[in-house]
Amino acid sequence: MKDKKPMKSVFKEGAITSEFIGNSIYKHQTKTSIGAHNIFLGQVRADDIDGKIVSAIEYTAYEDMANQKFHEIRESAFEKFDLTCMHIYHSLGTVKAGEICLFVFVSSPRRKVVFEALEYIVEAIKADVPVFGKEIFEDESHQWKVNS
Amino acid sequence: MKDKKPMKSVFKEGAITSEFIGNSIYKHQTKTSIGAHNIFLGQVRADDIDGKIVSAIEYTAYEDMANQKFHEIRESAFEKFDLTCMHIYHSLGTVKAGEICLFVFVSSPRRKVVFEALEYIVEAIKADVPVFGKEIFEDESHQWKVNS
Amino acid sequence: MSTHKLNIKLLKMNITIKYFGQLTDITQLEEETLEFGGTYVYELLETLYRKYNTLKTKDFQVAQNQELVNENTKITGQEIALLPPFAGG
Amino acid sequence: MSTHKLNIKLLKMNITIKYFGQLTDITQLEEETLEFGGTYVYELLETLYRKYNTLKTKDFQVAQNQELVNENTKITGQEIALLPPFAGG
Repeated sequence: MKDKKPMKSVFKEGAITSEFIGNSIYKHQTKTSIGAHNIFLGQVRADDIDGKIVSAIEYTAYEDMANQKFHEIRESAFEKFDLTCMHIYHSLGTVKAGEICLFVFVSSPRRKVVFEALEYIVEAIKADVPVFGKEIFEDESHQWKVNS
Repeated sequence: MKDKKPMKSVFKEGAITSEFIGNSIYKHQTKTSIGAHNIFLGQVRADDIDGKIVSAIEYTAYEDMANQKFHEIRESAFEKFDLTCMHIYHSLGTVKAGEICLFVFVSSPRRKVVFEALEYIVEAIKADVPVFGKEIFEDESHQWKVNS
Repeated sequence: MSTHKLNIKLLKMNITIKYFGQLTDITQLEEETLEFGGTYVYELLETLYRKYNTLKTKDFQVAQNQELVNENTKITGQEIALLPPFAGG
Repeated sequence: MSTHKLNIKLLKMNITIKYFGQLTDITQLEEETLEFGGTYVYELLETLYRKYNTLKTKDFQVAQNQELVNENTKITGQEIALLPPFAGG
């Protein structure tokens, strides 16, 4: 059942749509050993920074290294937790405020596992994956986002 | 921004569809103060119990008390955590193996909050809400589910 | 009941009992209204155990007016529910 | 460079340097290939600081062949990347 595929890119050009997420959930309904799914979605905030409003984030990445890191996080999560499935998608390019830029989806027979696994994976992505975000303001000026 | 509505029923007849979940995610894209969503989905497992396979669960509830408990959980979660939104849906009636019977959706400006809040809410639902599940086997015999 | 004195008889009340989950396999009904002359939850349970022999072997909690109560709680409400282990989610 | 001896000159290598995020605001390019005659990461950085004055004021990590390294690591790889703070998710 474990769909540990060989390394593949987790990057998608532009925002991750709600249809894509819904469809991804739908595809798991044939996997009847799953009892619990946990999904994390990162959404671009229209932050107000010194009176200027963020209208979008432009994501870039050191893609080869990032895919390698995503792969390591994936392997390590499957080793630590009894997961049936795990999927990660991250946007590259422009994602507007309100749109989704990160989609992490874990599934397991039992709920305790998915809570632990999801938080582990999301924190590892934030800490270890070389992705960069340029916050574009409504006046087209920019600043560089830093994870907190 | 907090959409603390007056008490409403969280129950839905039958399974919760992936389209419903996708649409619910879509509706949050206008709320641009949100930076993180966390979603828990309970899915009916085709458990093998002494050689018999679960084909569906028939959910019933002490509805008035259950809605009151969901309301208390909701109030308490908004008090404990800095949530922008929170939605809970639980199935009543028949939900087949592979289908979704519980959908809990929390959103906040920050990710740490959603992890804590979601686990708190799901555990409280499992412990405090009078919902009952009749596991129907393929041969139409049954047994009563108990949360672990 | 005809042996009870009149003043006791006046204190009897009608209680709606709701049964859920596996308890309905025993009672074969989801709800019934009983005339109850006692004071405490445990007295009501004794009445029910006489009516449904195997009920006593089952694990359940009692709610009065939608709040969980224990066996020594006084019956004050009109609606009592017998709740087997929860299985939400 | 014309003052270096021949045997040093032969040890020079071509390194591709990749710049990301806010560092590209300084370098105005995402990638360049340099001839490098030193041994350690800190020597490469000194070369880059001479080329880009404000680079030194920025917070970044160095990756060699996609693994993070420190300033005292020997340069062995062909691809060096300068990575400002991550902002994934």
